[in-house]
Amino acid sequence: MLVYLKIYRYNPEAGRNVPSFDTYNIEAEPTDRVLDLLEHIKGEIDGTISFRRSCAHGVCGSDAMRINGRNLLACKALVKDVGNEITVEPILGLPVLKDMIVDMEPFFDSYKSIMPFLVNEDVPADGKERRQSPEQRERFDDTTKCILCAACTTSCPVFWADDQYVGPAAMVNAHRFIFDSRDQAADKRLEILADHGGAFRCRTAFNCTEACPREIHVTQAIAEVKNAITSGGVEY
Amino acid sequence: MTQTHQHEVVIVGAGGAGLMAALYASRSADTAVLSKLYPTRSHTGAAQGGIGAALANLEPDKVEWHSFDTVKGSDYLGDQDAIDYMCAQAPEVVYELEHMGLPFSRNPDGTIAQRRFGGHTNNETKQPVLRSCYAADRTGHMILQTLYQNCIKNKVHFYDEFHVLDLLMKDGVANGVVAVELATGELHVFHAKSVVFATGGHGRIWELTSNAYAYTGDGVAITLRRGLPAQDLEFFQFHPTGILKLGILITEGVRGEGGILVNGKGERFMERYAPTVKDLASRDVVSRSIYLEIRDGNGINGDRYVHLDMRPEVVNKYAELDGRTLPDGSPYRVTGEQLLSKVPDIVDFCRTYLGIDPIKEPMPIQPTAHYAMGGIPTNVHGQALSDAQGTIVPGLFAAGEVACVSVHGANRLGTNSLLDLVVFGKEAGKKAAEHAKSSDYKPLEANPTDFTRQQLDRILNNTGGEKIVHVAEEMKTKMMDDVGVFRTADGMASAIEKMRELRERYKNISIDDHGKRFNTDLLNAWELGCLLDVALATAVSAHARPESRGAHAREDFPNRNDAEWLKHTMTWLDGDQVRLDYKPVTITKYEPKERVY
Amino acid sequence: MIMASKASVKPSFETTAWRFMRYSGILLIPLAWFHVYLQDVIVGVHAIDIDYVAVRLADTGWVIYNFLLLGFAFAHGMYGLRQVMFDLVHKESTRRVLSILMLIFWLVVTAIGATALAMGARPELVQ
Amino acid sequence: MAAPSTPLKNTVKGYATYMGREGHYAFLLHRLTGLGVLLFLTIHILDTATVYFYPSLYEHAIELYRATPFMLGEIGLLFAVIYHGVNGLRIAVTDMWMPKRWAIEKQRKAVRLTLVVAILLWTPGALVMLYNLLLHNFGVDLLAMLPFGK
Ligand SMILES: Cc1cc2nc3c(=O)[nH]c(=O)nc-3n(C[C@H](O)[C@H](O)[C@H](O)COP(=O)(O)OP(=O)(O)OC[C@H]3O[C@@H](n4cnc5c(N)ncnc54)[C@H](O)[C@@H]3O)c2cc1C
Ligand code: HEM
Ligand code: SF4
Ligand code: F3S
Ligand code: FES
Repeated sequence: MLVYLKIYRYNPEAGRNVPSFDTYNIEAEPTDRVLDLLEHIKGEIDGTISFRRSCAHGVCGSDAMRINGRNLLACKALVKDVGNEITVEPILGLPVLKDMIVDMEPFFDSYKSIMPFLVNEDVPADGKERRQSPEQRERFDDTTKCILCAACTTSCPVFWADDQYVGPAAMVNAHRFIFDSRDQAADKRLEILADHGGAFRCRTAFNCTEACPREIHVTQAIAEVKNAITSGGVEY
Repeated sequence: MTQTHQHEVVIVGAGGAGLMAALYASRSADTAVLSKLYPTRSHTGAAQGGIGAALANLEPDKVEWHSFDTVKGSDYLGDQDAIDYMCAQAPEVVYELEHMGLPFSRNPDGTIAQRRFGGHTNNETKQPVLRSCYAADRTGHMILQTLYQNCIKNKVHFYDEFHVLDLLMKDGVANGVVAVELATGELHVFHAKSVVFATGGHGRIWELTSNAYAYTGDGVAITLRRGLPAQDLEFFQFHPTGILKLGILITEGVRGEGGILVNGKGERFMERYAPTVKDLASRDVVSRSIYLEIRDGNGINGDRYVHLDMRPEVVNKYAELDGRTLPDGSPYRVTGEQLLSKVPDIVDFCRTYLGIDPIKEPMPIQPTAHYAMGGIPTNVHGQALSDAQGTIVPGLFAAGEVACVSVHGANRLGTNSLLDLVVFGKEAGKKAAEHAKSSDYKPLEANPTDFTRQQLDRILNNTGGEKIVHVAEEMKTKMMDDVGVFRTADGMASAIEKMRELRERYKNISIDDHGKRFNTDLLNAWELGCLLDVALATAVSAHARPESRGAHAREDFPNRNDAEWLKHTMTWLDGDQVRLDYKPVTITKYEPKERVY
Repeated sequence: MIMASKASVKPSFETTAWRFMRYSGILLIPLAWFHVYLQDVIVGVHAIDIDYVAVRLADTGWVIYNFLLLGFAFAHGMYGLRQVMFDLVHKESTRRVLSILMLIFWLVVTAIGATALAMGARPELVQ
Repeated sequence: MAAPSTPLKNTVKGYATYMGREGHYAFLLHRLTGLGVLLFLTIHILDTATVYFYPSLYEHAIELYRATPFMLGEIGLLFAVIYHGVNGLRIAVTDMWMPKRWAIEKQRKAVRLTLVVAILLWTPGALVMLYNLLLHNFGVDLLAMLPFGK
């Protein structure tokens, strides 16, 4: 089928310092990924188009883009699902550096701000694993799936407006530790998220959950964090 | 403007191996990690099934059995001292990962959950054993995340999106690397006492692959260009179950949970090829069986694929036929719900890319290029070697898929790669720090970026009109056809010719992007150069081995030839000339014997 | 088998405000809805004049009702406005200044409204 | 150098062009109605306060409320208060007591439901207000025009 593709371009180095669109009409299969189309155009038509990608099957988090107005991974968006008129833009709210490539540093800084690592220095005397029941493990299973693609954070109206908001991705990762029965720093993380720019900036707009390619219940995770704060903590 | 940085240890690659090395090296030495991708984008994150360790959490298992299975899986080409070391370390590193926070799936008693995987057996009963420690079907993702998180905790210094293009050496000693910063296009020189390569594999040489775009063999190509050898390149694993046409991996864990392979006639054909463990034979065996079925016209509708079936009714039917039981002795039964919770991502892949629900329909699969057993030769300490005699290259280390220790020999067992990453990543990190502490910075050459500039300028200034994708396409199809699952002398000879021709044409590659900032066009071209180098070296190494062993299956030499070929290939690339040498395999306990599953 | 652990978090201003928004919101459903329905629909603006107001404000029940409405609705709305302001203004100092201005505005308007409620209407002063 | 953009531009662009689902529009409508009600409330507090401070002004004020544009505005206000309330209830209840309902299918349904409920609650009031508007400002008595009217 014929696909009409509109691609966002910005590259001050090459004189394109005002964002604009390039358009292409190309032949595609309904099962092609949008990433395949971009690769095709880059390979055959215009090598200057720039975007990040690696795994090509939705597990590395490189290629979150705004496709037809909504955040998707280009490698998980099939032509048959997005239609044959496709507009591709960079994700919103992070500085655009070139075409679809945005500056991810602010995003990773937020991630780092919530202490994204297990805090627990006690290990069993026999050196073996700390025990955790399947139920306790299940408690935070959903939020371990995050691939830090930023689709959620850059779909959030509060994040667009307020770059001091940690954003849903950081909270998903905080949730992963707060509700891990092995972790001992839940209160510190909750304190960080109880502050300005934390969980209470979330207006439950729900774009994050809709955007998450890993189908994480992002808003739910944030709500659980909020409730953990207001109820004074979590019990395992 | 070239910037120069100095760090005692420079680690190239931020996958499982690189991060583990970083955690250990940074404990005592000033360490920097360079990665062309953001660390969490590394391909370790794609690994699904699990990490092997004889924890014996649910049923009897022993480190010795794990060792033997690995030796056997390697078709006796693995070095047994290294294998023993890795398998003995396995429980310890798995516990270490748990202590770092890795959220393993759990057994009812709270211990780490384990599942079956191809080639892992109870040596007494010969039956598959529960050895693969897993976190649903995203074990690699959890390893990568956990290691990265611990690097943040320990304040490891990262240079993200720095693409390394050259290794610097002075008088045979490694003393740094040259990298281009993607954001600015500037070259940076990293002056180091120890350099650790952990750049992953090179599956992008083949048409159909489970590997990421980034898997372009940079590490092997860079060292080859610096006159160092690569080892065992002819051994490249084809995983039996890749999604039809896309190559996306369906983990062996699906078969571990009871899924079976079915041909066009509806037969469970693995019964014929591996009567004991059937669908859980090692990967080379299963991939070849699928090819043979397809060749005999037994593909689905006579086409070039077969089905992997994990519908609960099918799983239960065959589990009953096999008499499979749970650890408590009751018959093994599953529901769709349970399968979904054990392999959720697989279900998602099938729904997204195939539009089918694997709980209700069988999955169309075909073998996919998956894992490089070969790579930069190292010893058990991750120290890179420069010849068949085991001479160490001072200051140079390698770990992970880019390295060849060799623990996987001619064929890797599932779950052993993740294990390899952590065990040898750790070892390489420790040794790199030790080396850094006991030596001085070797002065850099006068113009350390010359070689790199030359490579880049050639691409940038070329107007030959050859396109990256065209050359790449031809390389991939040729390698798939002639240096794939089955090989013949003629096919490989023609592949060698083709690679030489493509390397000539590569000199005429021209690109559209002449800018500095995020010039991915330029880097794609550079990466293609690496792929071509590794492809040529692979084809020559393969052509020179007239036997079938592990992943290297020859139609004209269907048998293993231990008398003459129980040895590792060492390959050097000097311009267009490929030179080969051979190195003996270390054999300690297990004498080679015939391999039946 | 597992160490139970309970984290403790001191309530911050943001948390208290968040809860206030939710509880006051729920309270406002009867308060605001009934008020608006009563005055705009059942009575209607054409039937309202200062004498009507005077009668209402002479009734303690209605005065309490109006006090609650004033207190909760305006506080709720002004805090909501502050959230919106935070979306538009990112400089810490400007945020502080505007927050203070909003606080003053809130106090002044509430005081004016409260005075009127407390003192009642003065239809006798209409010229 | 990054593409010229400011948070404000991003926000406006995002509000206007992000193809969010139900939740996105519920957020926008909640915000809009909240601000609308606040604006009205502020004016309302001040004008009502005149009954004590400047009683003579009050009649002026109430006269204004009786003007056609104002009465139409009030019909809108009624919707705003009702929608904002119903939607606020959805948010508060889900967030505080049933976070598990923050699931895609459930929320898409819940958001649609809030709109339906709000419209149902609003319609009778809106009709009465419309009737009053026509009656008082245009002398049209809708009820009288009905065949079974008075
Ligand atoms: C789909 C899939 C499933 C798998 N499942 C399993 C499994 O279940 N069990 C198992 O044991 N193994 C599995 N494997 C194999 C295993 O995951 C990989 O072999 C392993 O992750 C490789 O890790 P690594 O650290 O060597 O490389 P990677 O994790 O790929 O890291 C490579 C790093 O090097 C960097 N890099 C590369 N080139 C450069 C350069 N030129 N300059 C700078 N940086 C560079 C990259 O940015 C990246 O950070 C699987 C592999 C695949 C593809
Ligand atoms: C009728 C009952 C009401 C309920 C149940 C209610 C509920 C809520 C809730 C729960 C919020 C918080 C939303 C969030 O944090 O995402 C909110 C925000 C808000 N409310 Fe109300 N409210 C009501 C009445 C009012 C009234 C009468 C006003 C006007 C004075 C008002 C003005 C606002 C404003 C301005 C916001 C901020 C909107 C935003 O941040 O986007 N609300 N309301
Ligand atoms: S929560 Fe989902 S959308 Fe957000 S970063 Fe993680 S994977 Fe991406
Ligand atoms: S989109 Fe934003 S407002 Fe909350 S629910 Fe998601 S973080
Ligand atoms: S390329 Fe990895 S997520 Fe799309």
